[in-house]
Amino acid sequence: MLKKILIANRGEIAVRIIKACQEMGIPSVAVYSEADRDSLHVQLANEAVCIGPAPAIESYLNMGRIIRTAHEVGADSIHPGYGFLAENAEFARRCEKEKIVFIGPNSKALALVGDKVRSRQTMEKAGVPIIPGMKGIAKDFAEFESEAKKIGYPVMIKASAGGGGKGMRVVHDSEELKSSLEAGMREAKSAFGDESVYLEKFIEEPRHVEFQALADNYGNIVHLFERECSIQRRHQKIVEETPSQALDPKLRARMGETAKKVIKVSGYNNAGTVEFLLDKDKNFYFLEVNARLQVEHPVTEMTTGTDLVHQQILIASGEKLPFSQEEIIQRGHSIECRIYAEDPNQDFLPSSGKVLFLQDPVGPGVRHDCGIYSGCEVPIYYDPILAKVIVWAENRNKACLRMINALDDYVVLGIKTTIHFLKEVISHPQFKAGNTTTSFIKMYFDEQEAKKKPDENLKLALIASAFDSLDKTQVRKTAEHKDKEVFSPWLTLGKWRLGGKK
Amino acid sequence: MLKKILIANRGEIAVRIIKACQEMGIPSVAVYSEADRDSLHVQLANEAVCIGPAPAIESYLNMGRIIRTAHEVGADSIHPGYGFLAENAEFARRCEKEKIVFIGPNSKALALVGDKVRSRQTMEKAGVPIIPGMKGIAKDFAEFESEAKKIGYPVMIKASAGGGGKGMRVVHDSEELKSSLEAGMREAKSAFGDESVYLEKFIEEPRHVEFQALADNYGNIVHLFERECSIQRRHQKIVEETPSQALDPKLRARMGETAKKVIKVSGYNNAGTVEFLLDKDKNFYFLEVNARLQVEHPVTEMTTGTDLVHQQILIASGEKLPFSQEEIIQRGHSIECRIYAEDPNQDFLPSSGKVLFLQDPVGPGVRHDCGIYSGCEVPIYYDPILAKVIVWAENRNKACLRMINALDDYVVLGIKTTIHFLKEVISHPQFKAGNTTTSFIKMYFDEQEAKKKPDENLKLALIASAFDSLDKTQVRKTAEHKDKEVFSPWLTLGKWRLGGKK
Amino acid sequence: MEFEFLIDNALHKISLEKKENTFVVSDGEKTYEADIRFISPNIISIIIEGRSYRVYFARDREKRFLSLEGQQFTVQEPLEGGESLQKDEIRSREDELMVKAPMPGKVIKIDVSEKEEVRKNQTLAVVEAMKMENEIKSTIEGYVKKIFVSAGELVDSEKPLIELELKSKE
Amino acid sequence: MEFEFLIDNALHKISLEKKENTFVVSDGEKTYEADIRFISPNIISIIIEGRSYRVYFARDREKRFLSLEGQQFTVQEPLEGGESLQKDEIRSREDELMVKAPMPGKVIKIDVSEKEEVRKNQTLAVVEAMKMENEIKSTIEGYVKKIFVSAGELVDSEKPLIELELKSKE
Repeated sequence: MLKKILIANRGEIAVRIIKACQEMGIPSVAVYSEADRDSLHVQLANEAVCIGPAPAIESYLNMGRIIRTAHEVGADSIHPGYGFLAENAEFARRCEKEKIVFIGPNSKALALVGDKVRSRQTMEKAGVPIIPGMKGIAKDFAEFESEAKKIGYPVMIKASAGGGGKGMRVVHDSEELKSSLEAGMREAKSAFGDESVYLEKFIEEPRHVEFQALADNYGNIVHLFERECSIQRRHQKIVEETPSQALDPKLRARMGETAKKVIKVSGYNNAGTVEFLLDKDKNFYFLEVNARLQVEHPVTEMTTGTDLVHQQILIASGEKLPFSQEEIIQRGHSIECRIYAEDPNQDFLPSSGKVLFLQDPVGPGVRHDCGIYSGCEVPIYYDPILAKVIVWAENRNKACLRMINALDDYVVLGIKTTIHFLKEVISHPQFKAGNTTTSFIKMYFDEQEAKKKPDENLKLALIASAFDSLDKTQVRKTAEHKDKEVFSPWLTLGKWRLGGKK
Repeated sequence: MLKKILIANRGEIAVRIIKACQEMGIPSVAVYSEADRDSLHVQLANEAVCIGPAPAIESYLNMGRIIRTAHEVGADSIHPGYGFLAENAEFARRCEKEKIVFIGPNSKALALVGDKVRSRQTMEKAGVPIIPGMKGIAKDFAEFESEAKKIGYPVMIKASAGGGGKGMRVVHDSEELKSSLEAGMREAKSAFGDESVYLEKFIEEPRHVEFQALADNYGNIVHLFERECSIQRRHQKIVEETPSQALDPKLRARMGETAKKVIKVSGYNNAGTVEFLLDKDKNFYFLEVNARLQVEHPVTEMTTGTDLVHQQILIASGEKLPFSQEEIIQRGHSIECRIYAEDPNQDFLPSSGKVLFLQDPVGPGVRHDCGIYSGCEVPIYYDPILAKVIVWAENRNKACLRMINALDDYVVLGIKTTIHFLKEVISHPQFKAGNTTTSFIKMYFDEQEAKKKPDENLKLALIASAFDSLDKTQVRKTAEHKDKEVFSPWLTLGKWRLGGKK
Repeated sequence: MEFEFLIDNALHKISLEKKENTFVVSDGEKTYEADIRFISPNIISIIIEGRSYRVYFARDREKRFLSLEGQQFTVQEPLEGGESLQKDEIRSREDELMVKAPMPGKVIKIDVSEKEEVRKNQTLAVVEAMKMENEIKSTIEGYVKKIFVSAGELVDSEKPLIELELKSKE
Repeated sequence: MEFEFLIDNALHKISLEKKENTFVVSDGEKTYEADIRFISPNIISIIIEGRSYRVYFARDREKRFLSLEGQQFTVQEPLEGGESLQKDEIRSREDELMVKAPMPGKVIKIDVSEKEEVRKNQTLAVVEAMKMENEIKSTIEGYVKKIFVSAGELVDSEKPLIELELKSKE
């Protein structure tokens, strides 16, 4: 078993991995940038080491520094989480060279699946269905232009190295191509340290269906069924669920087997996700392998009863898979909502600042993977994901109702978040009907305006504000008396407590 | 479907039921005593009505007042939770008469199973194995004395009306009998409003294994497997789990069928639990039917994927059971720990007062059913249960590790709780080995003393205290400056935030 | 006591008086009793005619943030003498000409130069925060009067980036 | 600065000095640097030599409640001049004679009367709280000197219930 794990990440996913380490009795080491001294992962890990200034390129993307730190603290392994170095084959290679276990796929497989162009070629050869698109990296703009014409507009720009929507742009005509390419390349560079992008046919209103796979170091491969991640904004998922409403058992089995084939021909090990686009006619196309733990992994955990981070660590420790394909069974329905620090009323503009108050959603079947706390600062430097709410229930309808309630119970004051917006998504009749496509937000929420708030709630907000003002006035008058009351435990029996009227 | 549910309870179970109502879209009405104005259930329900002074007898046990309130607010149903009026047949009868749906068994079945003596007779007749004990209610002390002699010491005093350990006493010889009977009757009176008690053979070191059952109004009955609740103090459960380590599939099936038979011959409907004692030789004896939602119901929910409160409401609404026995499958392992406001180092003396700070346990597979919050008061009037931590994991070993971590993450400051004690129970080698009997706490924790705290933690506590003193000193000096800093969001960029060194 | 608050730039009035252990609320339409308490520093519990509300609450300088039933309100006290509303109108006209950073972030590039003519919806600059690039677009037809920042600079929210002038001004 | 604290009646000393952005701790044995911060009003984060600790913290009058790694500490500042320890000894002798309520609750019954002789472990009174009856027992052999409460009375923690006197005193 691994002896000590350094977690080369931050936020909710670092916290998630620390929890798994604690449960497995493995010491965890947090690394942090200067902007993250007060972050939750720093407080929860057994050890914490500052690895540089706030910009990710100088800290969370600083491979040399991270590997050196692993040696210094005696960590025999690194969990990269998602984003940052998670899918960086160079980093995996350096870990291998330095005899540090990279908790993820081997660097060769990572290089292959990370190179979207080469992996498309591999899959095409293996008979896996793929989306029409570029077969290689463009030399110059002219080549992009001619490729785009060949594929036919609309085309999609995608980062070779990336995932998670970073660097992705839809281009509707040749006029837009240049500026979109530039923006996409800049974003790709900033997110992954690699500016290469490629083009592919843009499939309209598809569903995004992916299969979770686990592969040990001995060639055993299982899939843990699908996740549907069609609800997206800025090409980035915000709601995920499993099972998908679009699959029947036959299609599910076919796609699952295809996913395992993709993992096999890639020589892939550890946890990975095979992404497909599913078009209106239920044709599916291989998109890419997400060679990491996914943001949305919890919905798979909730329905299959498997802990994917535990499994990642076990596989990296050289254990064999503890189950066969037949033993993995889906139960009930699970939905995840991603809580971003963004303002849905202002085109999802990021919102950094201080979280004045956080109220966690709780209750049966509600899980909250969270990287923030009351009083923390959300810095401008990193991805705006704050937390995830995951619900499980016996069926999809109950899961929706549970999610709506969980989002109602969830309060973040001080910064803008997607909480209320997500509630409107889940409550939408088209969502309830299962009509989820990647155009969902565009189709139903494009003209998202600050909705008029019901008069009753407005009135209550006014009453509460007036009460606070009144209270402040009176506190000032009797400050000392109040102070004592606020901090005193119930050491004296008295007043109404003893059965008398208030 | 029911239209509006009044919840005749308080604390964590009221909160639990409110959550179910919210998910099912049914308005909920909280009732509260004068000591509970600030309680969580009052804040979370849609409506809240004060029903009397702090002592339960004048509020939560005041049947007339509660039924009147239901009529006043237009509630068509009452959920009694556990304790208080939950197993009061008179209350169920009055609800029936007043055309209010009592969310629990019909009053006739409730009267039967609630009368421990009569239900023993019924079960004996039906061929259900029972513990040797009194066959009727004693006229006077002399009769108790002779019955005790007949059964043979040690004997157990039990409340006819009760459950949950209230009024229960073990009597080892005739000398103890009188004072124990008196105390048991007083406790029974105070807890259930009925002082009748009876005697039964005390089985040494048994396991306490119970089966959850659901019965609709049309004679359909299923069981949802067992819970083992052997870990007790003061004859009250503090740790529950499922599956039980003592059952094999054959015994499980046999006990499950017996449980269904008990429900059937009682004419019982809605959710109920059939309690058995399992002796060292794996003989099981029917103990009683707990005619209510149990404190420990979540472990069944976690492993069977069923929401028992939803099912209670559906059954009470006249729905048929949505599953057959074959469709109910146990998956993984679940453990519950009850968090009481008690001092384990002082013989579990109750500890009321102000909760200065609460940190919820969170994480994958961790559920927290909670009735308190930071800043709330824990009054002296009611049961000291504050909350429950429930974990689910793939197997028992992982569930134990998860529970230990969850308890480590769980902080209540200001009052004494059982959190740390429970961690020691779950960590105990005998618990890990599955050697759980009702004598567990007595055997391994009788000489529970304040353990010496590791020097490192003591040192850290000193450092934190010194830091606080230093901070206070400095805050006083620069009070105004500080105040601004504490409440200011990040409106200005400055200091180290901008990539510079701290 | 009478209170005035601004919510979404609209002025609202409410009156609250303490009366023994409850409060009397007058909202202009109705007068009723309310049982109101601070449950903890960030939670206010209100019971009105048997209906229970839990209002989450945080204060930050002159702003109050409230949330109930999943809805958020930002409540401010009005500036003296109802000035605020008028001010807001002026400000919104000014805002069109003074292009400001919509959030704290880093200026990635400036797409225009001083004196340059700009069309409506033309991209003026790109600001990045939390890994997302945001194009700052012109809402008017006109000219670039002044540029206050350069690429690579870190900017705070509301920081002026570019000043425009209207075409009609010529 | 030097600090003295009482934990479980034992006196502990510690020294803490601010040094730029860290603190220098001397615990009598060693001196080391510590990065210490209030993360929120109830959480203190401490990093010492790369090891990270999250200490939960609440203050209540003169008492501090702390929790770390699941362990709880109640920390008090000592009374002047180390008096406290001596006081505690006196108090514990007094405690045996002055029987007090162990927790807030209701007196259910008094099992003895004034002047009555009592054995060790004899039940003197029953106090109920949170539905549990707790028997208050004598820790000495002696006589009942005075009874301060009667059945049905609500009592606070530490409220004197019964005063005893030692048998040897006769």
